[in-house]
Amino acid sequence: MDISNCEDPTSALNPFKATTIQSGHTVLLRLPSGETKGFKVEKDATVSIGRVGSFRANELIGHPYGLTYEIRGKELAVQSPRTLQEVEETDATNELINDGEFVQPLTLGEIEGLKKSGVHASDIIKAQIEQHANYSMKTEYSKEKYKQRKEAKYSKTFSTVEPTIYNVCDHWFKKDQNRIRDIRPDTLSQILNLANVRPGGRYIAVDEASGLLVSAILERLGGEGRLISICDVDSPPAYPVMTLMNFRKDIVTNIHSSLNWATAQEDYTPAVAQESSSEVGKSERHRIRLDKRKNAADTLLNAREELFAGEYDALLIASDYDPLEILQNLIVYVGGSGSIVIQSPFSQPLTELQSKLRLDPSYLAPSITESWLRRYQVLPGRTHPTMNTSGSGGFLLHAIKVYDDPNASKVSSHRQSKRRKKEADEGYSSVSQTLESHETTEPEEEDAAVADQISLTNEVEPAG
Amino acid sequence: MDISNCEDPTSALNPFKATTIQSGHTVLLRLPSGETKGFKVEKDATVSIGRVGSFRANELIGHPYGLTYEIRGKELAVQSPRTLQEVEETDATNELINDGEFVQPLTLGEIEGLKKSGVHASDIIKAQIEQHANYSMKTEYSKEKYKQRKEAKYSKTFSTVEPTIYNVCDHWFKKDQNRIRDIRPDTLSQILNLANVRPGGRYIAVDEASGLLVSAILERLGGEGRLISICDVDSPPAYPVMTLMNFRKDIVTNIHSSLNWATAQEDYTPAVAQESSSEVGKSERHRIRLDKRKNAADTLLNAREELFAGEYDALLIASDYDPLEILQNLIVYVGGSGSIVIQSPFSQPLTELQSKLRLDPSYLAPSITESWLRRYQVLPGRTHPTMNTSGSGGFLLHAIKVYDDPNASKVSSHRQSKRRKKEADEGYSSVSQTLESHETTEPEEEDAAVADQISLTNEVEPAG
Amino acid sequence: MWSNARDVAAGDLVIIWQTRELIQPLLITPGKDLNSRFGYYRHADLVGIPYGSKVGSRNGKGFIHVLRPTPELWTMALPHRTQILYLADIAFITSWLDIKRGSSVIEAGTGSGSFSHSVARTIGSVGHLWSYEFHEARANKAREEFSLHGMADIITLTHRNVCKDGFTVEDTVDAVFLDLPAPWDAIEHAKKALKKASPTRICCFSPCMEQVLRTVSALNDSGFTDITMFETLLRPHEVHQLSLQPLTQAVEKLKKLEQKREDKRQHQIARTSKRKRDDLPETDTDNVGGKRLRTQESAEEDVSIRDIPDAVVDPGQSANQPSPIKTSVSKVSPDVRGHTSYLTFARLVPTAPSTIRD
Amino acid sequence: MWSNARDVAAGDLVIIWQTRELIQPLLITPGKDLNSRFGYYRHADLVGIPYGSKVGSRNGKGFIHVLRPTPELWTMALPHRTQILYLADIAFITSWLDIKRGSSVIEAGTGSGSFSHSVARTIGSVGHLWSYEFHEARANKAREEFSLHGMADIITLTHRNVCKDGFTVEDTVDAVFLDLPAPWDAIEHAKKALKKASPTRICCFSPCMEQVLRTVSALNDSGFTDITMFETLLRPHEVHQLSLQPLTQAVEKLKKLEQKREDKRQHQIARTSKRKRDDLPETDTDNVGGKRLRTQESAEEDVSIRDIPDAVVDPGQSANQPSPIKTSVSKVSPDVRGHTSYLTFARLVPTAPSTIRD
Repeated sequence: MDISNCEDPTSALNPFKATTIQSGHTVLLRLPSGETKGFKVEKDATVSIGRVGSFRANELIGHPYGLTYEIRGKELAVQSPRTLQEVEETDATNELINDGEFVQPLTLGEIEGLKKSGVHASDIIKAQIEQHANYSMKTEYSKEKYKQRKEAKYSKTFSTVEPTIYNVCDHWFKKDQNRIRDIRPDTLSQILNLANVRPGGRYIAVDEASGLLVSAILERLGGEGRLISICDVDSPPAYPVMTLMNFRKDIVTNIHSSLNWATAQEDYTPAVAQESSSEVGKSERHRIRLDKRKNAADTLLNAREELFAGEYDALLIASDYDPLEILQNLIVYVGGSGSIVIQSPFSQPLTELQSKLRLDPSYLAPSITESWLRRYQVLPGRTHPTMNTSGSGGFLLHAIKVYDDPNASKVSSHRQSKRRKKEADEGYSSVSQTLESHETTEPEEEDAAVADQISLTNEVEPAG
Repeated sequence: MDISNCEDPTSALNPFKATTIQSGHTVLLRLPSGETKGFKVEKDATVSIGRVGSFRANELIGHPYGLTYEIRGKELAVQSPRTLQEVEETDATNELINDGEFVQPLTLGEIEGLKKSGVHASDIIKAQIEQHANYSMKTEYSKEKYKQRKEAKYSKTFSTVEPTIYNVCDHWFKKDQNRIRDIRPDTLSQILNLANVRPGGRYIAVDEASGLLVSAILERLGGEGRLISICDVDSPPAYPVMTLMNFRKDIVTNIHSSLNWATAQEDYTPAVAQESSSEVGKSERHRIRLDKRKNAADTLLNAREELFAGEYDALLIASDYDPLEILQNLIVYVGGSGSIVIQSPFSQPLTELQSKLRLDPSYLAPSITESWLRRYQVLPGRTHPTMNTSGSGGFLLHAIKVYDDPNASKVSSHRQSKRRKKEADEGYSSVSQTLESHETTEPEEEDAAVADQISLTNEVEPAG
Repeated sequence: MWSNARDVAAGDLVIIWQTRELIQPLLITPGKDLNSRFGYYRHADLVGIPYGSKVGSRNGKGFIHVLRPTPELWTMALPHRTQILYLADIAFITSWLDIKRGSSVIEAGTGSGSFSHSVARTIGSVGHLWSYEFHEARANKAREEFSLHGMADIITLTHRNVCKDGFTVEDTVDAVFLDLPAPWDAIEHAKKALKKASPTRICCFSPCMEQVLRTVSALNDSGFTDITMFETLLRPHEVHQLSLQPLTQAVEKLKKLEQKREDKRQHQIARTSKRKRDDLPETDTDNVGGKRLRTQESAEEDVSIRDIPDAVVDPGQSANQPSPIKTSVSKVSPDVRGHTSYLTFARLVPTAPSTIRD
Repeated sequence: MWSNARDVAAGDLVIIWQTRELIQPLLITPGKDLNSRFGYYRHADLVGIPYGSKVGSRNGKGFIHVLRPTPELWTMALPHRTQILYLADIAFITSWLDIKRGSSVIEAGTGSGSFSHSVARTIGSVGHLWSYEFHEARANKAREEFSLHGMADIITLTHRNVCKDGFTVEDTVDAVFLDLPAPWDAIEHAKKALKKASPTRICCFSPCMEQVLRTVSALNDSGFTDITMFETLLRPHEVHQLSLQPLTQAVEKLKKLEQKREDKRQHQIARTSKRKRDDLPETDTDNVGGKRLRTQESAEEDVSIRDIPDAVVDPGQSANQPSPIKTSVSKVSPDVRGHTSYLTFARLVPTAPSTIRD
């Protein structure tokens, strides 16, 4: 099977990622259950996907992503894409079907027999349906549901899933959202846009989300730009999320450097940089080792220099460490007007951080947002939100790094003391904040605006 | 105008509330803007509703709630209820309309002139539309929007709104949600059901939500049952929410008593109860005063006795005071298997409370829920969620009061120590909790169940 | 309805709470036993104890809580004959429809009776619920249940296809609730059943948007007004204990870790020099220094500082560094149900022209 | 696109942030002035300062922040010619459509250019955006803007009704975004414009459900697969400082308040007895004791303990009672936008039968 044996697997415009499946890729497959799983595709090896079957990896190599296959023996047959099937409404209802009667009409043994004899999945389903006493009495909707459930169980088809950052994030979120700190695809997309991530940009990231943030930034850079990530382990960690992205390694090495929290300290001299005189002029082997060490040292020292040079476009944080401490360490390297985006699975740490940042004139308009996403089933006649796309997708704090001018902030604080009194009476004070608030509310312009300027310059906040 | 001069204004089955508008009622009116406002309806008085006009109150008295009226002079004309108008789709688009051209075609002076000359609102709108150069080029949707905006501005119609607890809560939520602690109609309905409020039941309430909780409980009791509310003011406060309910006062007095946090203490002797011998046998006037004082004292002492007798069906709390302290004061009066429902505009106080209550074997399954509500516009061809029904509707903590038996809780804690270690590694621990969780998740039965029992008996919680 | 007494009596229906996932109704029948994986209990032992009691099993395998039934607990415990309504929808519908003491209500279909129990509780003994179920076996089951729960006087259950045959009452009820696949077929019937002289309300419960659109149109055609639609959900929160890691500690640990490796490397160099003199083969561990800055591939060998207990890095210092304070925080549980049904509401206002002067 | 230099230069487009509600674009033109209610500024004074600077006004009336434009700031500052797209939708659509460096993209219509700017930023100089607008004046405005913002090479803007006349490219783009009143009329055209040999994607942006249903059906008819629909929102949180009131203090205050009243009453009685002897008329204040337990009506006279500063109740004690600790807490802002549009997505997979063996 050779759809297009494209020898140059990369797009002309963006050489960072292959547009077809290559040997060595880890490929996400969507199984009949709807679940996605990652499988390594190595030339001449066999890919085994459990109950669904197994096939030779070469069958996939060179193919574009996104096709659907049926396993026939060890061969793959590309399937036509399925369209939605119109479900005819009928007069049948479930009125005459007694509960509990709608049972499996074929025994497990019978089904195994049919499967072993090579009967096609759709035939097994048909057989089951025929034997189902009440099938014709059920409504068309119930029938469709029943058919789909059976299909998921006996189908030998799968699809390849293109490793877009959306698909990879979605896969991880469903698989283990804790490991990516609840960063749902919508949240991730907001992080990238709020941080203005673009080809050619320069970014600092603190990623304890299994490399999701690093992967997403690298994807958006597309081979052009710079990313320094700061980790809390001795050497840069192997990011499990990145494995699925199938980036070209040489390009990643060019645009991505890693420091840890010690080597990111300006006043710290890493041991690797301490030249020891006793180590020169030994054996050939020793000299190779020293060269290696020298290279490593150079890489590290370059990354340090690069970080300390500052003027980064944005700082992106998804970390268990105190975000205020992280900012105290890194804010100095963010350029004026650069974005700070901090993600957390809980609102509380960001709430506390926000109430500190708004006292600091280096942060403009720190605001907290929660992302909200809802997916719908759009089958004909049966459109409704899916039953399980709620839950938490994490919280973001966004602020803009600015340069304060203490002389510029002399604004009358008459209003302020009045407000403070009112808040004290009510037992709490509040500040409403959002990147988009300006067009959802229509405040009394003058008042709101003046109050807003006051709130930017001192510790008092306007009532929400 | 006399639709039905029903002399017995109360329903035969529920004499607690009149089913028609009575003199002395405070009636919610829905104005053309969609806003609701409360107006006092007193026999022979004039009701003035601002720009919309004014009319004699007698015109409303005796009418059922929910009708729509047009003000014609000082008279009211009942309008037929409006149905949705099908909007025909046309080929017109906004393609050829230049932005900024879609302006007011009549000057303000012209409009005032028309209004003063008694021209009907719909005619003003028609005149405006006719003069609007681009009207016919706009899409039908834009036209409809434009027409509605104009109607809201010039219409002289209003509707009466039945004082159901839903409508009253909705009115207050839109008017000032802070004063009712963000209790949205959906949240309120959950409070009432979770607390099993029913005719004949006995309840304790702490209501700092302007009387919304007290009103809702009284409404559900319907004149049968008992409510003791605890307030933090010297005498029972005048609840602004209750004003709109138009309850029969005599029935309220029968079923509702009030104590404050001092008089609700068993070890406290209220001053009013201290009989002073120097006060007996004075003048007539003095004796009347003493009788009054005696009655007040009796009422207070009865309410205290009633509270201290305990065995209440539920405790409902919406308060700024530390909820743990409130529980420590009142939990003893809740009967076994009774509900505790605590509302808060923020999740944080309930989160902290929950993590304490689950260590206390007197509380079964303390769980926190957030209510979620979305309203839709359902105009033909234009169905979508309304743009502004999101936001916060408050949080609830619900638990069941139980009687512990320390001897019954001997369960192996092997699993527990393993879990504790895992949580320590991850830096946090979690517990999933909800009244409904059993049917949204399908845990590995045995494990989840055992873990759950463990979590009920000691300080360790199962992973969420 | 159910017992209001303080203590459990023989013949009471109680709710047995074993875990959040295992909540069951039980009719107290002295002589019978209750067996579960949380132990063995005799019904007789439960008679006379107060509702809300924790009870240990006779064989020490666990415990149960004996609760007083409420419609909310019943919803969690009831035998499912159909998809059922849950708290958020039941509560909201009850409130919008203004169901309260003395209300007359229609529901169709009865289903598993989750909504019926809640309505019966709320309207009390002076109210009445007419409940219709088109599925005969389910109707019989529900009738039995209502009778067992002492609600036979409050609920009249009829086995009937209301879309075809309409309701059994006219000009009688304050509110109608339709949980039917094709509610539009029952709307004209509902209009007849609703009281003519006072404002009344209807709710249609439909999972799909297409049903809503058709329902809205039918309601409009039948003269219902204020048609509106809602969705409501209950989002359970899970509570976590959170502590922010102090970064300064991480920095110190990393520095020490690096120093340790550097020391080890120097030691290795010294050993290698010695070995070289003895002409011994180089060992693998000799390469540690060079490997340190290789990326990705070597990750398994890297030590996360969070994997290292304080004691390993610096046994003396951990005592001085207080462990960070934990805060209770919460977030929406990941497995929240994201949709139940659309709730379409409308009102019917009294408009008999004979009574209204215009 | 916009300047990447550290400092502001003449001719730069900058964003002037005055307040959250007042964010404006400004083309730095030395010689010109900026006047607002937050003061008076000379453009010339802004030249040479670093981006991100706070600048005080010349007349001391306020200050501004001078920011570097980003598509996100532009969305907050742009002149509205139409309803525009905001962050949450733009970001999600970009991600689902896999728009990245080098992507070829179609959008229709251009509208106010909010989405266009974001796409241009994301695809970079090696990507391309074909943008279509059926409204001529808007198209011209947008073309000027794109040119002024240095995006003329990245964006090709065409004034055209794509529903009638289709797109200007074939077999060319990776993704299509349709923000049209009747997207179904453009779907067949979109299919022609999408690349044939690789997987491609489409998104239709429609505020109403009826549009979605029709779009889904058209996508299905045209052979698009994996049709799905989303809604996404950004829910801003507001931060409050919260402290729980200690109940014990309230109890003590109420007790003292009552004692005070009782003392006053006793004093009144004594006075009345004396007055009676002198036969003086009784005063109103005499009634205080008796009024105390009247409910509701007397509320205005009741003193809430929260209205009383500590000093009034007990001047000595307030210092001993530490005021409760405030915690920063947050909740969703009440004025959140609850809906923007439904986002209908679908994929088109390469299926040319000649290349696929089956």
